[in-house]
Amino acid sequence: MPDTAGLVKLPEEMAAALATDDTAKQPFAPTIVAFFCTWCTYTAADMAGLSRMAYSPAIRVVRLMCSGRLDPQFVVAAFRHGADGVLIGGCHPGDCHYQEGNYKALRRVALLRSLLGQLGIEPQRLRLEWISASEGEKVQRVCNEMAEQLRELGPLRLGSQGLQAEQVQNGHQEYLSIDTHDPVEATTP
Amino acid sequence: MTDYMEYSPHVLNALRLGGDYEEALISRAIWACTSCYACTLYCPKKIPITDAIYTLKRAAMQAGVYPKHFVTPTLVREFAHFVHESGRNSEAWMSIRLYLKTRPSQLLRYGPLGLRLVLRGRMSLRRERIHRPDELRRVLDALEVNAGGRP
Amino acid sequence: MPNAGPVKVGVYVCHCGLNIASKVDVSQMVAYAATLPGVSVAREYKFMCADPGQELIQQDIKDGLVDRVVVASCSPLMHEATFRRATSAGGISPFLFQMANIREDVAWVTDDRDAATEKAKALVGGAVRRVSEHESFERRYVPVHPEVLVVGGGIAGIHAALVMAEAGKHVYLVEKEATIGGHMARFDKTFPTLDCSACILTPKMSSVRANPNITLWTYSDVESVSGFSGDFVVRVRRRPRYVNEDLCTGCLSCIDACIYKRGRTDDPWNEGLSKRRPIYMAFPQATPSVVVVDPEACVDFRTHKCPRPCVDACERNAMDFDQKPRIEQIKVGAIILATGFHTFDARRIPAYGYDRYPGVYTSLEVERLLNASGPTNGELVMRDGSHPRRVAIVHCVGSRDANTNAYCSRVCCMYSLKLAHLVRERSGAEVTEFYIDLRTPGKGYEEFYEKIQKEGTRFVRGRVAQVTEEDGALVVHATDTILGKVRRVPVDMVILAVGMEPQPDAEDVRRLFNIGCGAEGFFTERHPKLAPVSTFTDGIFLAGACQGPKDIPDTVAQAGAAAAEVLAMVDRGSVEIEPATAFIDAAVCSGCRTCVGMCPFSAISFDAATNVATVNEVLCKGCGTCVAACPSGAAQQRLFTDAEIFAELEGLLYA
Amino acid sequence: MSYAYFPGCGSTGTGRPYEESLVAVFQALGSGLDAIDDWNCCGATAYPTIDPAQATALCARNFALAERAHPEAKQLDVVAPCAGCYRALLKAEKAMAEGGVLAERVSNALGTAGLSYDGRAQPRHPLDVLVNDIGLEAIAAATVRPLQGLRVACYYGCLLVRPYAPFDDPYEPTSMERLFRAMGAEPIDWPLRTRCCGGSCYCGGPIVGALPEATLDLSHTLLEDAKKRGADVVVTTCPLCQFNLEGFQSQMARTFGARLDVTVGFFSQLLGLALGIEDRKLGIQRMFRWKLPEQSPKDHLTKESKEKVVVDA
Repeated sequence: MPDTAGLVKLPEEMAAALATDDTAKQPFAPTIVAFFCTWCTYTAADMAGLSRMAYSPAIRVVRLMCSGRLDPQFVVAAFRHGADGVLIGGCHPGDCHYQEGNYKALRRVALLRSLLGQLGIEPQRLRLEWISASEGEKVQRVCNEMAEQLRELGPLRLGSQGLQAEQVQNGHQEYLSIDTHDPVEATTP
Repeated sequence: MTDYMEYSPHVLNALRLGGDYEEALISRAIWACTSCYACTLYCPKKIPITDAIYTLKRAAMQAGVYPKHFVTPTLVREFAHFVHESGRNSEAWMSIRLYLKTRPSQLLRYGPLGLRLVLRGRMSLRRERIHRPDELRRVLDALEVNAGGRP
Repeated sequence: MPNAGPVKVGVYVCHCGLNIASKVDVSQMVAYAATLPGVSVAREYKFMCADPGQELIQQDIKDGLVDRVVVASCSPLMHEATFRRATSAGGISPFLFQMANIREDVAWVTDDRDAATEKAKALVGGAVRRVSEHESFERRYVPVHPEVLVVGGGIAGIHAALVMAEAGKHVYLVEKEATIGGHMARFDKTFPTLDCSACILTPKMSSVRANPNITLWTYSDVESVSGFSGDFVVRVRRRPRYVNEDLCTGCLSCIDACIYKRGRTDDPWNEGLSKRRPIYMAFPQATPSVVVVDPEACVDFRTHKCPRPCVDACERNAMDFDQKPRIEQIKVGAIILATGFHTFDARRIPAYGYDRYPGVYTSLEVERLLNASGPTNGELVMRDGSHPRRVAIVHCVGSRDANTNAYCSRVCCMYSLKLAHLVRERSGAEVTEFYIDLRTPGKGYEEFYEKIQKEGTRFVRGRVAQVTEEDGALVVHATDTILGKVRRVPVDMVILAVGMEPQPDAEDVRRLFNIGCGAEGFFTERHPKLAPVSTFTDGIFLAGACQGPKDIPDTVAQAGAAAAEVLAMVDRGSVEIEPATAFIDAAVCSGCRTCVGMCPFSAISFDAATNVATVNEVLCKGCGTCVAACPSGAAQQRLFTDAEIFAELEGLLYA
Repeated sequence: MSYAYFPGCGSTGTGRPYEESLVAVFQALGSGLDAIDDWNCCGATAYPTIDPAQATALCARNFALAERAHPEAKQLDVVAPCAGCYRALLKAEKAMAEGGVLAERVSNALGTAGLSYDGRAQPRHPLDVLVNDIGLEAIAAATVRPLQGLRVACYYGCLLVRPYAPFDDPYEPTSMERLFRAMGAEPIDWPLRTRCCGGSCYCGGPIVGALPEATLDLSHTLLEDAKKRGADVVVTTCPLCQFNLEGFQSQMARTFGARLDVTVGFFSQLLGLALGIEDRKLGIQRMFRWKLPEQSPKDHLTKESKEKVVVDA
């Protein structure tokens, strides 16, 4: 069904009948740390702002020069400090301002995800997206989607041991052991 | 078809933009729409005009503000009634009932044409129905807005 | 390096008029900021970017109240430089500053006021913690190479090159076609003044040729670009034209001598309305005035059996069938991209019948028909040899259409009015314009529209749905939205006012120069209002329609602006290099060399003697990927150290 | 191969010759049509006016029944000959594939009757199947009575290509032209071929359009133009269009003057003739008027023209 809701004003009772039932109170408001590269995704977020594309207040943006700067420890730290999710935004494959930083981010995130899985952190809590400078609308969509998913998933509850420094360091070593010069398929996981 | 509408599709849209929703609701233009989707296809702004007209028709029927001499709302009701009851629509029966309800005089005028169809085996006087109309009814009734069909 | 003594952070929250204040409770934020550890001063002001706002910062620093600055306002992409300057003017390092973006990231994208205030507090918390970790260092500069590259020889590239050459700078002008001039050289008249396009353009073209400060390379492409602002290294590939450019005088006796006395292939200069011979010059005023051999059409390239009368005919011995592509490598300080546009392919709207009905033309084809040096010497003759009596001009073909291009191409209304005038003047035909809206914003434009109306051109307000052929005539179908009626207008000729699109290779060019494109494919300027000719890559500037549809006056104005930006940069003599470069703490480096392979710019070298890696900070562009990879934490990025980012995270999440 | 088949309510009435000819043509080309057991009305263009969810559910039940009959099939083509049904089914299929509130409600409603639609069943129009599955070469090869020189006006009407056109260009469709050219005919250039006939496609309710005078006007414009462009026959893909264009010609004569006397049939009937199927099996005797010009050469394709056909295809 194409969206005709904005096209004609429905009589109130009809509109009420058709409206989705989202009035139920959602007690949990997630917090998402978003690492955005300055050239593409951060600029896109500025664009979203300029176009007044409202999105979930769950998002807290940390600006990096490049998604390739993303140290996996940042993600771990974000979770440890109470983030419910981490979003990483970089340039589309082939568009990196620094040639291939986004590919490096892709590999790091892939590895990190398996590590987080071992710690019982659901894969939906870590998301990588390619968002170009002109895709303000995608920032809005991705942020809202992720906030919604995390709302359903509930708050992050780390096990009693939490994220121990040792595990973090192990993960870091594991990541270093991969050959980052392998060509990797340029897709968003 | 726009020649037969007092408002062409873009005027219907202009009414919306100007906030004159009710004027569009009582127009005969929405009932003249044959839902051929030409406006939707040619619209450079991809406005789903045809579907919007469907919405208008629906709202007009609910509000009971459609032009009374127009056959379309009756046709729509009759059609839905047939389908709801028997799962299929029977051309002949529906035409006859419709003429009796709206324009009995026209029945005589089109009678000969109907007869020609019957003679050529192209109009069945049998009432078509499916084997499990109750099954279909259950599905349709579950979607009745006022019948707890909400998820 | 740890900072001596406790930090004194000043937090300045900007109202940005009502932009921020209407969505964020600024007073509550200020009260909150004052409670954060390390914060010595927290203030609010209506416009922090205005002088009084900046002075607040400077005064607090001078008064010794503050030694770190956090401004919570707009995006750092907007005003980071402004506030760094203010911080520096106060007397401390400009880098002891951090911005919290509570406008684009909060006020403009959050519906709920309470949620917005909470989010803004978190961002300020992050910035305060982060700035406490900042360290001071000096700005660094590199010299600017004084030579300049202009890519594209249309009116934008020509104008920019001339302005800079006249200022004494050496300019390389690279054009992919065999002649400069671009689209403008193919028009007959220009709106709204109706002055002759050639008369105003060709003098500029010959100035390019004559100016000793301009090196003109036509029939050439930029192959690679490396380096950075102030010091780019560019490789240009010069395709063989099989004629020695230095010897050819443009006498054209070779063309007269060619064994093919008539054209063999479609002439793109005339939009395929005429044929081109294997050896040709696009038009009489082509610049440089040098012929070109088309190897696809020249029989000698296939059979090697041509008697080559062209070679005999050339008194200067300029023919050179053995010419090979040549690569030129140059160093330039700045680059202006003026790569122009492409017209919309009318075949993409089959309902308009282009390429099916011979009477349907694009506007560019009609420009050529009306041009005195075009295929019909300026006479309006159709493909079948007839003269049209009734002409329809269809506006917005490939513009303002969600199925093709949603944007307005800006020039079509005006050139359609111009074509209506020219068609009437040349042929006496009756002209009807079919338009959605007539957009005439420009000096003398609305007056021009009125003039055309008075001349007797007809106007129908309605987008054309379809062009059909009935009884040998073309019929234009449109709903007249003023009358609310469908009109079916029979005509002999339909002119499709095709819109402007990015060049088909814009994506490749964009990647080559490492700049951005909008969704529609035009190059993105750094800021739509305040940096309209800059790009996000320092040292690369934009001019003309490669940045978006625009007409000749706007193109020339923008080319002048781009030239001025380049001149300012070159005359300054140096540019600040990216401050956020990486460095390696030799004391911590374990010599594992992970970073060396990581660097995309080969900026890291390894010294076997000391067993440590070092970063060449001039080559480093500041992506930080080596820092993310360093296992020992020896590699760090200025302004993005691990400590700074961890601190920001803590501040963000414990706020 | 055999296709699931959605006959539509018109198949027992005005559309009877359409169904007869289609079944015969598919059989001649080695394909079968298996009607969905206990299929129900698609809802046509009337039901969306009542309720879009119920309209979707009507179609979805047919898909669910088809899928239940073929649990093993990965993808299930449901052939719907009536352009109106085809469009309604397409619309429902898209709405269900899109997900969202409406799709969820419809799925739940189907569930109350023990039905489910998982998206395997997809509507196809027989024209699409003939041109793109069976292929023009196979059809040209099976042609025994070529339509040499026959000037065919291919009428697509509205709903076959609007608003969705999964197998052709919505502005300039060419499938039927290619099909008939492959059989030796000469389709005319006819810009009005996607113009609405005014039938106000309330499937099965032909003589009861909202504005009879408008319907007559639109249909007349179409036929007059086709005739002017030299059409020998108009072929359609929709029972309502066909009836509308064929059944009211005497009334057009009364309203607009001259008698048009245009033969209007189903595309499948003409195709059947070319494949050598006898008239009765194609329901020709059920038509009000059926007059095709004498063809020459009448018999078989010459070697030369057969080659040409393949090239054209």
